[in-house]
Amino acid sequence: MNRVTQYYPILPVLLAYAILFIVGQTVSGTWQLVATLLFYCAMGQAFNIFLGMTGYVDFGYVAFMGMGTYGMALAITRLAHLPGLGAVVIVIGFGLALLMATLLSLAVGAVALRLRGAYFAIATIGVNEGFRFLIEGARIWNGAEGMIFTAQLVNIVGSERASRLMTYWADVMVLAIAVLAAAVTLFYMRNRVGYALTALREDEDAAKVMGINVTKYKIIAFITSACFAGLVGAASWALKTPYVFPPEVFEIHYTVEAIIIVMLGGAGTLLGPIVGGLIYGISKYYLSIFLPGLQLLVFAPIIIVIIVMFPEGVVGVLKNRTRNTALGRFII
Amino acid sequence: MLLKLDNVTKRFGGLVAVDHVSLEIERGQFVGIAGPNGSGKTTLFNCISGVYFPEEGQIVFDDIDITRMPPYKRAPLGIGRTFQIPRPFSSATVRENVAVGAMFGTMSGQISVQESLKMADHTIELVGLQAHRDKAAGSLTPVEKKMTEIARALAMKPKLLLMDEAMAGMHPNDIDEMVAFIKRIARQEKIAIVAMVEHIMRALVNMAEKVIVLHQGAKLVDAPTQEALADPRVIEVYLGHPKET
Amino acid sequence: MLNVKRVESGYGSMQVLWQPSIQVKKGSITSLLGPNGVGKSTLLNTIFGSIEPWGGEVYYEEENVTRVPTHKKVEMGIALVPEGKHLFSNMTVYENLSMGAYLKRALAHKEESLELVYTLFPRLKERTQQLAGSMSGGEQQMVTIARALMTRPRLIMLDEPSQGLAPKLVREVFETIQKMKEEIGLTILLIEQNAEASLEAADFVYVMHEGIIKAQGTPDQIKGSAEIREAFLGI
Amino acid sequence: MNLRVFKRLMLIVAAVGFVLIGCQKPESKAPEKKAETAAEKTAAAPDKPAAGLDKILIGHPACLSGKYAKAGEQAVGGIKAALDWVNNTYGGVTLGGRKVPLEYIYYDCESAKEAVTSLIGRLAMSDKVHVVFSPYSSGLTLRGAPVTEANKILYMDHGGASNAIFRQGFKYIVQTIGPATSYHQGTLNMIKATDPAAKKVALAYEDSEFAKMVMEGAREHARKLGFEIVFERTYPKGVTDLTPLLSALKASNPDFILGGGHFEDGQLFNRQMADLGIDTKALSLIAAATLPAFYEALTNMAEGVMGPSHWEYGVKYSEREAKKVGLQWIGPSQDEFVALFKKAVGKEMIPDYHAAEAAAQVLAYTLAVEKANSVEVDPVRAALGDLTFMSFYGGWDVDDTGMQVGHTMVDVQWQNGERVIVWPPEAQTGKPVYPMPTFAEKAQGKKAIAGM
Amino acid sequence: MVVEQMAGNLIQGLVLGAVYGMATMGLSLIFGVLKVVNVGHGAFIMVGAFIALLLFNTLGINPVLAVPLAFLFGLGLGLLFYYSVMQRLIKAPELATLLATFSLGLLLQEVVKLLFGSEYRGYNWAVGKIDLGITVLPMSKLYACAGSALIAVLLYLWFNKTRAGSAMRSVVEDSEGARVCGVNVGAAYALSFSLGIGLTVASGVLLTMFIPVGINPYMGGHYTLKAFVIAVLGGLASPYGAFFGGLVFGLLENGSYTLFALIPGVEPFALTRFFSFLMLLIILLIRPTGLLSEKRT
Repeated sequence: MNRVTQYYPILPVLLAYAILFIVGQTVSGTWQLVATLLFYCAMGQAFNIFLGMTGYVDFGYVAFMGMGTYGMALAITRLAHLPGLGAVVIVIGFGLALLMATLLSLAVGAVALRLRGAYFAIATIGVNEGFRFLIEGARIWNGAEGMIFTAQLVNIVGSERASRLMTYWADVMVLAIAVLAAAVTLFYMRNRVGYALTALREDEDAAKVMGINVTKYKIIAFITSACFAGLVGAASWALKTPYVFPPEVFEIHYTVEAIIIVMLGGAGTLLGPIVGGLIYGISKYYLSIFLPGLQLLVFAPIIIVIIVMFPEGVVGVLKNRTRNTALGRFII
Repeated sequence: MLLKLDNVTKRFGGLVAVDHVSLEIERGQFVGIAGPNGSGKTTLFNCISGVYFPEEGQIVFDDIDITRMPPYKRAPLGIGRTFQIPRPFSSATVRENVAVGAMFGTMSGQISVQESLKMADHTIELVGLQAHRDKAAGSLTPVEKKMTEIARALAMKPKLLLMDEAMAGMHPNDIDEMVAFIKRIARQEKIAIVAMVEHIMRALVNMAEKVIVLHQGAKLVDAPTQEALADPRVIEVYLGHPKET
Repeated sequence: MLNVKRVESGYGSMQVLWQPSIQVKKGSITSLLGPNGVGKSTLLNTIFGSIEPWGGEVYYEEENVTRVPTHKKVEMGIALVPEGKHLFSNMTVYENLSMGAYLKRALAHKEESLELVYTLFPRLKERTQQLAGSMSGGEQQMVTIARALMTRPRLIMLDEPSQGLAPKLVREVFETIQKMKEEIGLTILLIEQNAEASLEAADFVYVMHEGIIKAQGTPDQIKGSAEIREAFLGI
Repeated sequence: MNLRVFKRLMLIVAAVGFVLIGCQKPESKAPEKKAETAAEKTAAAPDKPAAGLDKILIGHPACLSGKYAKAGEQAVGGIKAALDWVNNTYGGVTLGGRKVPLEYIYYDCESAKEAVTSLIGRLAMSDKVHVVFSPYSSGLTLRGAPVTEANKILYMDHGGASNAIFRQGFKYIVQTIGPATSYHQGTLNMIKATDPAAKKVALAYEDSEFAKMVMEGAREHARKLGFEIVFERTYPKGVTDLTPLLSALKASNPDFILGGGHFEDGQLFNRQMADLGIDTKALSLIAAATLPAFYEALTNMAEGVMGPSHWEYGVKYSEREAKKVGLQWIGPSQDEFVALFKKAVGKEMIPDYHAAEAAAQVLAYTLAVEKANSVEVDPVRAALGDLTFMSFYGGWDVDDTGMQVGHTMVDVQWQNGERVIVWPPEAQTGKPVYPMPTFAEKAQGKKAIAGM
Repeated sequence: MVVEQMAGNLIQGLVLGAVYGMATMGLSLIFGVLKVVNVGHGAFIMVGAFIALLLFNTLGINPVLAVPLAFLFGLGLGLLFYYSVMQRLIKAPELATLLATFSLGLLLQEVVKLLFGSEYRGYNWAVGKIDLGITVLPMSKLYACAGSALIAVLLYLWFNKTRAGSAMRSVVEDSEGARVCGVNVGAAYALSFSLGIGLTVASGVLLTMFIPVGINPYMGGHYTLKAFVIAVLGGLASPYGAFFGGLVFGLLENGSYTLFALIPGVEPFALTRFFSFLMLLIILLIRPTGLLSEKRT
């Protein structure tokens, strides 16, 4: 395998996103659906870098998306009155989103990554909820009232462009984030980080005596994952829907959705989050259209059956089946 | 002197698992560590590879004091290890498994992925696993897993290889093969090998230059193999003398 | 009493037992010798049912019990003293012993059994209220054996009862095993590394190596034979 | 083993296949529709009546499951009931001299924002609806707004009460529900008029965007009327025990209490006041006290408790009332509406204000289309801006931003197990009971019955 | 004034804490034996609340009597879920069990919603109250508190004095040891799971005796999070630890309100929540086995 062929698996990823993009562009009425699917894929892609590659379950993951949302929201609300900044504010917003997600992930990592298993999961739930109530209780960033800032966004980029941003460019940004997350995932997989993470996921103690600094690599994965989550929050929440309410951006439900997406597709695989995101998003969409009000009733048993029957997920199974075939070079 | 333990003691609560053990291992030497279950062999191994830090004493490897060095820093110095029940990274291929050893465990420490894979291929050939190179390690037979683990350790280019019950769980027919192989590799790569065994088996006798016998955490005998086997204390530990108190 | 025919078993995909067969006669002490890691414990656990057999059969009192669940086997009078004690450390000695008399048949004779184990192990009687986890290794081993006796077994399988014990205690354990056979009339299957002691105690001996039975015979036949020396010392 | 894996794989493939097939069907339909409506579009130019249009489509990403399921179910029922009336009693919307029926397309947004945009996208582009009704809550309403704006579709808001929605510069959003800041004005007016001696008011609201806006409005109005605010605190969403807050509130010894947020905390508020024996002359809770389930859950403890409501069964809005104030009247009478609602939901369920405001919105849209004689967004939006009318729901009028200003809220009080409208005087179905009985008296079975 | 309020709040907190503790015992029991975190915990509490509501409102059955009925119902539900789902996941990675229990909870919520709708409901079981001067306690709360304490004691006795209980305890201590004593370990797993669910469902009834309103299919979520904190306070694997954890939590939650309320410009209620999660993190860092757990050798 040479330097080029080892990056072949990015091709099906790019193909999947390209098809999604083209469908959204050409088939009328599907762009917003595609946007939602992209959101699920991006969220899965970002989460997979930590959950899939290390095997640690972070139940407070949504907090990083919340941080990203706040980062963008703060940039827009605090800088809207400055003249001449224009779209630079958005760039600053992304920067702030990254910064805040990184800071939170460092704090959480320092505390929670010492724990394993159920204790880690519960600790991360604690961080998420605790942080939300700190924001509400101490009235940080407007407390529970949150911020509504469509008007400021219009102020900054103009009303036509703001509208285009909210309904189109924000989704394209999510697409870019998803592709970037996939690329980083593959890059990690092909480099020391990926090898180290595979080793520590499979057997943390054995990995240690192989010379792997497990803490360092866990934190690398954690921060990378958090950064992408922050970007997803900034684009898909703060820009697509210019408001932020703490109970919504810390809603634990999103963490669960991310876990389901990763599990459905196959934890630790490159293509998994896309497949998982598509299956999850599309089936939810059509269930909500054909069986309005009953979709969760249908969905819950499906999840249970899948967990019991296919613990490796769709791509996991596919990967094992196609290993050492021509197709297998593209699927990881 | 490659490895030197000086009065190493490790306690768990009130239990003294390793009791003031001192020993020395030369470069390229093949040493057997024997002792019944619970005699402290595994704990001693864990102190050398860094899973535990001893309460007392000092461990010097290659003139570096490693007593309180975290395990991931010891590996690149040249300490490799295999486990009693093989613990390969099951979802990764054999090649990836071995490459991990080269990537993180070698002395230079910063070997690129490509180079590691090349080294892995070389090591895989050495241990004769070519046919299984791209299989997931989890799907191998126990012997193949064991070999994968050994290859992974060898790829670390260790100066010292700690082998934990290398032969346990193997079919008798495979053992001779394995013994011959380890012997050849050790000589070829100039690796000091410390093999931990419950009992001084034929396999060990054929290989080891010296044997260290542990009993209840303390060193009982440290002598060339034949001498150690003839030692009455060893026979007592293994066969026991109920009349003696 | 116990007839094990060509069983196969292991962990995950690793086969440990390669069809060993053994027989245990009623009222005898049968000893299974061999270095650690050769599958002795696996054999006991397979007989008992903690590990599922992959193949072969186990007969107990002429009945095929290969796939009978463990709690039924205990009810039928098979007891196991597992390696590594497996005591209930946060329970008192008395509670541990009571757990031995968990099944109905044993519960009906709890007082009798208690009296019996207190005569066998007088030290336990003094320490009924002590937490099992706080006792010394030798005492813990006593509790484990006593707890097994509380199940009122007819066949008792002991997995390295002398492991990690001082020589003096080892002797005590073997004395107890003798007593169990002679005074209570138990059938005993014993795993030991301590060859000398178990050769002295046993009526019949199997030597196990790498998952198969390498040699078998009376202690006299085995003692000093080439097989056992090879198995233990490689010479 | 391998066979099993293979079978599983096939199962997954089959499942994915199904999903994709399901995906295919509606999509392949879309282009046809597109062509169809493109033709309509030219036909439906402002001054030329839409000759080819055979139905007017209302789209709605309803909250039928998730946390707003209750409000969503009510809204869907209300819309269906109003549709029934427009199509069958009213004969359809008069457009270009023809009577065109309304059609209602709704999907379940699961009370989740991701679904809101994708479903509005579908409604706007595939289903080509002429108007989108917002989902419940201010957040979800805001989430949908950019999409409807970008597609230039009218967005009618019957579920998002936040005033902030209308400060964002959206062009096509029009509100039917009243803005949050006006919720407690009526209560304060009533107390001012009934009991000039009452001075001390305690405010205790949920810590959420909506409830805080209500509190802001209440605080301002209270100051204006000269009340003294002796206690002002919030509690977080999803609270399960209010005891600590109520103990502190009790210590401030207020004459009356205004508060609430959502339904669950309102019930809890009243219940724990009873448990702690906190008696005041009046208690008014937003969003909870006016719903039948409130009394069902609390029984006698709810006697005398008040709540502001957009609409209540029993309001006196009628054709005659409309004439009196010189407003156009449209829609079913209140009793007709209740009957239509029950028919629509298919069970014995009393409509609440969620249903009424959604229904009123259908009526507003009907009138606006007739007035504009078009379904094009700009003329209809302009018509809505000028429109004032009265229905069983009450008055309807919006300001330039689209915010509702013509609808006055009523104050309801539980009297002898019935909801009695006690304020404003012109809508009264009974006199207020003031002060309300103490909890001790209520525990003895005393009811709040207006004495003469 | 503040002191009086504080005292009143603490009394209320203690009473509530007992119910919280009881509502967490099932979670701890299941984790202790199966090492599974029941993420759907709150949904089972909700089922209990509905049982209390329906029995009271339709048949007029006193909630005190509903407790054992709910317990039995929970046992059945637990057995059903154990043998249909959990048994297959005992050795599966954490992720699978977390997701499975979450989905079971989701399923319950949706089924209850389908059957009874998503209305917020309540019932009114009037049995008087006592005025302590500094605060007022309705008798129903006291019954709930007493009931919780009683159940905790019964569970303790069951664990320590009965055969089945001691079998369960032995499985928690050492499942291999239990096996050689003749304990049917598989059955013990099933029993502990269903017992945990039974306790949780029963605690739902007790919670409605404390707060008889706001009963709704989605009410459980808040209790799940609280139960996690309480379980960690008491040592994740110990049911009695959970009970005392509940008492501590109730005191902290109510006590800290009075203190936070003294700080100007903040929302004290939200801060009490923050405080409890902060506690959780601190405990996890310092002593993951719980504040009250004995040190194990």
